[in-house]
Amino acid sequence: MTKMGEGQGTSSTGSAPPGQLSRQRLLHLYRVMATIRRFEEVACQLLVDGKIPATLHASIGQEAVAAGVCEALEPADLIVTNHRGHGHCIAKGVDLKAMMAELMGKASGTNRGRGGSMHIADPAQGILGANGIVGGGIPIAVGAAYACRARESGQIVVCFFGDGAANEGGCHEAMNLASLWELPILFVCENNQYAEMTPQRVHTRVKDLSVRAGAYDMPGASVDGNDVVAVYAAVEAAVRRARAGGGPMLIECKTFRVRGHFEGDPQRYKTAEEVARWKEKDPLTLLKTSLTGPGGIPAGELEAIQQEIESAVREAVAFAEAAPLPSPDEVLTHVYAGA
Amino acid sequence: MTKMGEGQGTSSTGSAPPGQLSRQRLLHLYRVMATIRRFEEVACQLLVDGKIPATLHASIGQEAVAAGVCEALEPADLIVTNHRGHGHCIAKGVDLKAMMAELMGKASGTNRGRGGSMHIADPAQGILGANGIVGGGIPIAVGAAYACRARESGQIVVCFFGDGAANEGGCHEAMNLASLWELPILFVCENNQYAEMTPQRVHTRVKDLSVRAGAYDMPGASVDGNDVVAVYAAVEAAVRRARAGGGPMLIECKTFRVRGHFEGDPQRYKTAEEVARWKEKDPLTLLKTSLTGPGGIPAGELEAIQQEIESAVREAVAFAEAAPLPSPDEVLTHVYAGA
Amino acid sequence: MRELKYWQAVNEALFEEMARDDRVCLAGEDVAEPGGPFGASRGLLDKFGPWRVKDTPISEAAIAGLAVGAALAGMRPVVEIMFLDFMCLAMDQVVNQAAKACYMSGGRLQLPITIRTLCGAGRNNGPQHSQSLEAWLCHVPGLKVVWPSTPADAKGLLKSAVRDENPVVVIDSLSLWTSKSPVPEGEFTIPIGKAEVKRPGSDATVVAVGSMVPRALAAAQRLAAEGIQVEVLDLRTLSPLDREAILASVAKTHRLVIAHDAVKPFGFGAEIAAMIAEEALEELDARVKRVAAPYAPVPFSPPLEGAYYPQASQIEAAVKMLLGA
Amino acid sequence: MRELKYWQAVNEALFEEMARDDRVCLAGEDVAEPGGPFGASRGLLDKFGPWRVKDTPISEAAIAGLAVGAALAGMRPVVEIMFLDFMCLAMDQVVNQAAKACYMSGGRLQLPITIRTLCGAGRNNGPQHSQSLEAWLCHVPGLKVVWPSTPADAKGLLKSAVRDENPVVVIDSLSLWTSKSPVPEGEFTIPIGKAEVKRPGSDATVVAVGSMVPRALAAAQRLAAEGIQVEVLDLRTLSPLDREAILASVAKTHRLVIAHDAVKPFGFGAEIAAMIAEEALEELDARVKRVAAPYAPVPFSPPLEGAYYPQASQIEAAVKMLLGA
Ligand SMILES: Cc1ncc(C[n+]2csc(CCOP(=O)(O)OP(=O)(O)O)c2C)c(N)n1
Ligand SMILES: Cc1ncc(C[n+]2csc(CCOP(=O)(O)OP(=O)(O)O)c2C)c(N)n1
Ligand SMILES: [Mg+2]
Ligand SMILES: [Mg+2]
Repeated sequence: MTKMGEGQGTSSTGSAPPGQLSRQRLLHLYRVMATIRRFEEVACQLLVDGKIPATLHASIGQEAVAAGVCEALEPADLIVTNHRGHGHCIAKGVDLKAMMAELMGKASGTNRGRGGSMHIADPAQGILGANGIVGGGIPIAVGAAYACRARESGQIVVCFFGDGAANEGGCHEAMNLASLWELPILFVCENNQYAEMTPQRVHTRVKDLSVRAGAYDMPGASVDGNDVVAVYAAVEAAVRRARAGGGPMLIECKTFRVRGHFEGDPQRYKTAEEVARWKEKDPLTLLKTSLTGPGGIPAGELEAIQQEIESAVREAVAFAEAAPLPSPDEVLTHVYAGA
Repeated sequence: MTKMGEGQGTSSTGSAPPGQLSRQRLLHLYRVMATIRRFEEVACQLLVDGKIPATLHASIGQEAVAAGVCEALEPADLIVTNHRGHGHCIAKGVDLKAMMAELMGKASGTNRGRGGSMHIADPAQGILGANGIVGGGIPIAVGAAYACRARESGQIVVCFFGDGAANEGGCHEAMNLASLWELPILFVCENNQYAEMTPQRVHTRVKDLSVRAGAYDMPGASVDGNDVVAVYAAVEAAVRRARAGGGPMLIECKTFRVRGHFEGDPQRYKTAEEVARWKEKDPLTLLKTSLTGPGGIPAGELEAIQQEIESAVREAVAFAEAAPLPSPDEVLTHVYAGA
Repeated sequence: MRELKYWQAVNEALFEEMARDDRVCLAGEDVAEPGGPFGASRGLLDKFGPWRVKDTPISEAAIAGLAVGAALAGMRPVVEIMFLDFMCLAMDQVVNQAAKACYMSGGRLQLPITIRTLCGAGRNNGPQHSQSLEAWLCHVPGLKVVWPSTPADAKGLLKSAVRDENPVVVIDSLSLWTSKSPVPEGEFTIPIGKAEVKRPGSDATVVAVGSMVPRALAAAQRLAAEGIQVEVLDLRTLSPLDREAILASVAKTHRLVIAHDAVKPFGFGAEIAAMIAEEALEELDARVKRVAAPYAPVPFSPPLEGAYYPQASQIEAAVKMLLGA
Repeated sequence: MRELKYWQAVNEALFEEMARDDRVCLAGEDVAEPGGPFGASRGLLDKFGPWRVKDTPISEAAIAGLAVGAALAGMRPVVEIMFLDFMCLAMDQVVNQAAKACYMSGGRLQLPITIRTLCGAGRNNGPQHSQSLEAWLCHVPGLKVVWPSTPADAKGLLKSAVRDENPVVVIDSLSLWTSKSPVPEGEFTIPIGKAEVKRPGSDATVVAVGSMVPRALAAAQRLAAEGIQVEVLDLRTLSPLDREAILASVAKTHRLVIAHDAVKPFGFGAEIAAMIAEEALEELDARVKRVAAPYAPVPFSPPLEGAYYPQASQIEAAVKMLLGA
């Protein structure tokens, strides 16, 4: 666990975590991350090809956060995500076919075509929904955590949001409430350096967003979000704490949005220097290197995984392309429950 | 300056302030505080007598905050206040007659009867408005501070709000913005231990609300809000800093709402013990004792001031009672500027 | 039948629903320990314990979000936004989240949420504690909106709201808070989406809701003395509107007055008038008349507020005008 | 006359107003350094400097509050709420503060504020980036609401908004963003509160606004080929409504269609239909017809979204229906 900073004035779960993951689990993490990467690469191309309407917010470069966090969760646990949530959903177990169909607006999509990329929901996998409103999911996640606590379900909620979302009022209200009531929730702030075209320093004065935990008397930590093991270790400790009734925690994962805010964004605001710097920290490459390094596995093993991913993604695309579009006369279906 | 706590992880203006105030200024502070006390006592009675409609939120017991803060301001400086704002307005120089007339809904009231107690505004005195929406004034105050900075007017803005208001999302958004832009504003959180009938510990986990300053990389301090000299000293230092371009600060003033949330509130939720404890810390009594103590002024001098206040308040009541009510056919006047 | 005050009927409905279904919970400012800012939740904390009855910080967005999340995770939350004016602080959660989650998930998420709120109109509460913003909520597909006019309706509609699988906003009128009348004991629900003829008549229809209903009834009574028979249709539910009931009444009386406390332009009266102009124009023997507040914020001062809200006398005058009487 | 794209006309208006009056400033998400999320503020930062053109955090309530406070302290702020849907997060500042400060201070506070926002309808932006919520804002006394339909109108109305002494919400249609047509250079304003007959006609009136205007004009053109002369009234301003212009057109054509992208119930079409039912019922030779979205959130999927928004063909059909043609 690379600790990059820590909530000022807050206690922290900084005690050495059981950071050692079995090779099997590391391979699983690789599979998850590579799936996210490939799924999004393909989706971006489908957008260019006009097969996905509107736009996409790709999380390429941020895969270690999604994978590391969800690795620490049980299937029954819940997540709430944001507009850049493909990775979180994949890591939590969404069906690739149904998600790809949703991106294309198909009737067999996760949301029956009504939501699209920004609204993926799959309650069966504990995915309570992505969100097109920046910060909109944070109070919702706290509400879900309240239900888990009140009903003593033993579940944990993870709320994913961005550095930009941290400045929304609802984030403050929700964190205050969660800490006050000691709810079983982890706030995972995915700091990818930008909110749309605005870099962090232009929207926030604090450097480590985890210091905000102190405002609620809640522990906070900043971790290297491109190091999947570091992410996992931080979250695993926080999950144990929360499940034991210890209350919420804010974990900032420092990472980088490799692509534009939306697909097609010309990204004039990024410097070549920062792009190069973060390229060296590509989470997938880092994991690959460590897996295949001295004493590691043969590169061929990863190749095999990559092939499986390739066909799973292809299958998802084939399914989605073949899937029917919703019928125009169903425009009024699902406005109300059971209707 | 009694420092009761300090923003964790934030730098603070804790360096010894020029706390020594001339006797003249102390007498002035006494006059302001006693005026607030008397004005509100009389207003509460007028409410019982049916001469003031609806209800009132009295700030009795909190006068040292209003007086101490405004003593550190220039006439051109601006304040934004809340539903419990009579004291702030008096300390900033509102005309007692016009404010009393407003409480009665009279045409010669500060707001021509359209606003009432929760909406007192007097731009000529730098009073940009009270507010019926808890926390509603905080982003507005930041907007005013932005204008002061952008236009280089040299003015400072003070934003008064309660412990309860600190949990509104707008408070977070506004503080982040103010600190980011280093605006000339002081956030004065008047922690009177309650938000309506809910005590602080039930609405917030942190003890000192000033720790929240750290979330924005802004200094914060908690002071004894019943000690007018302490309040003045803390604010005076912060004002100097802000006027010199040092940016905002959060000052929590710990005090006590002596009366109910609204006039008529039976206050079953307060304990006799806490009422007694705070009674000993009555800000007006404390100041009186220190003024008339050994080497101090003769008690008669304060009596004389009290008499002057009595007649000023009486005059205000007489004016307000005699003032005309707005004409019902003016209900559409002032919806739009100049209309 | 025993009589209850309006707030007691609300309290009883909450008690009964929480006892019936342990997924029902309550949260809001001052609702637990203090028993509600106006008493509606008295006794609930003691009965149902600290995890089902929660005092919240002053955080309207989080309160509404709490409801959304809790509903998604299996509860049936009732939350309070103290005054309808404060709904402004919760609009994202109410409109962008609660109202849309079912649709935008293709029906996979469901939100059995009740949002209770008070309209403070008519009590000198001033511009930020008096607004009638119901038309906004009615314009949002995915929400339902009810507004009771009697203690019995308050009980029956609130119980139905709690049992509904969708987000329902229940607006109560502060000016009816201590009104008292018979309320059925125990199981008693009123269907959402159905209006009620509170007084039958043949000469003109007055459509009203909430605290306007007593004023409409008062006007009808005075007009009856002059031989004019007014039908008072209490909508009870504003969304979905009971279009059939409105059309049926207009088909009978051929004259329509709509009365509300909200400002006239773009208020709910507009929708009702438009519906008639669109679907039953031929039924009208006279222009439609809206009796509503002028296009101004709510003034504080009693003479201004008195001039602001429509009174029974204005409803009376409107009916007479339509009858050429 | 030289042609400009819609967004260029907005940009020009901002340039001119900021140059004319140094109290005019601009703030919002991505407006400064990036030149606006959609380019509307390109070049302003360089020209007017970092204190008059500000990038804000993602904090819609603070953005709207910034405008209120800056206006109270002597500036004439223009602020951006990126999409109309996000106005939900700023409603307290817009409705409880900006709209009411003048009234509730008895005219002692004035708020020359412009709030720019985009309506994303018709671009597969999904349920939270497409809403047409203009009727809400029109229901709020103290606000003004304009919605241009051409680049020239965008320039002229925005300039008027900036010069108005009251809070004005300017809604732009994303679907018109790159439309191009002649725009007068330099000083050119369009009065707030005045509708414009975009095409005269005698058989029926179609009232529309913003991106619905081109669809209404397309329908009118096709109907003209069949000998039906439709008058297209572009409201330009939704609040205050130009009641005279609407009444005059209906008095001429005796048939009224109102078209909008917002859901039909409680939309702005309701107010216009109600106004006619209330003030000019006798002028109507047929039922009023509203052509509007169905009562559902905006679906993402192209075939659903296509079925959702009213097209020119529906306006055409509505006019024919009213004419019994
Ligand atoms: C309430 C709201 N405001 C603004 C937007 C427009 N918007 C979409 S994404 C985004 C940036 C979000 O930044 P961040 O939270 O850091 O997430 P990231 O995109 O970097 O993953 C903005 C401003 C929105 N969707 N919702
Ligand atoms: C947005 C909003 N929510 C709730 C209320 C109701 N209310 C009025 S005062 C108050 C308590 C405010 O507490 P605090 O900020 O501590 O100020 P105090 O009354 O103690 O001075 C509440 C909840 C309101 N007026 N506005
Ligand atoms: Mg980001
Ligand atoms: Mg308080």
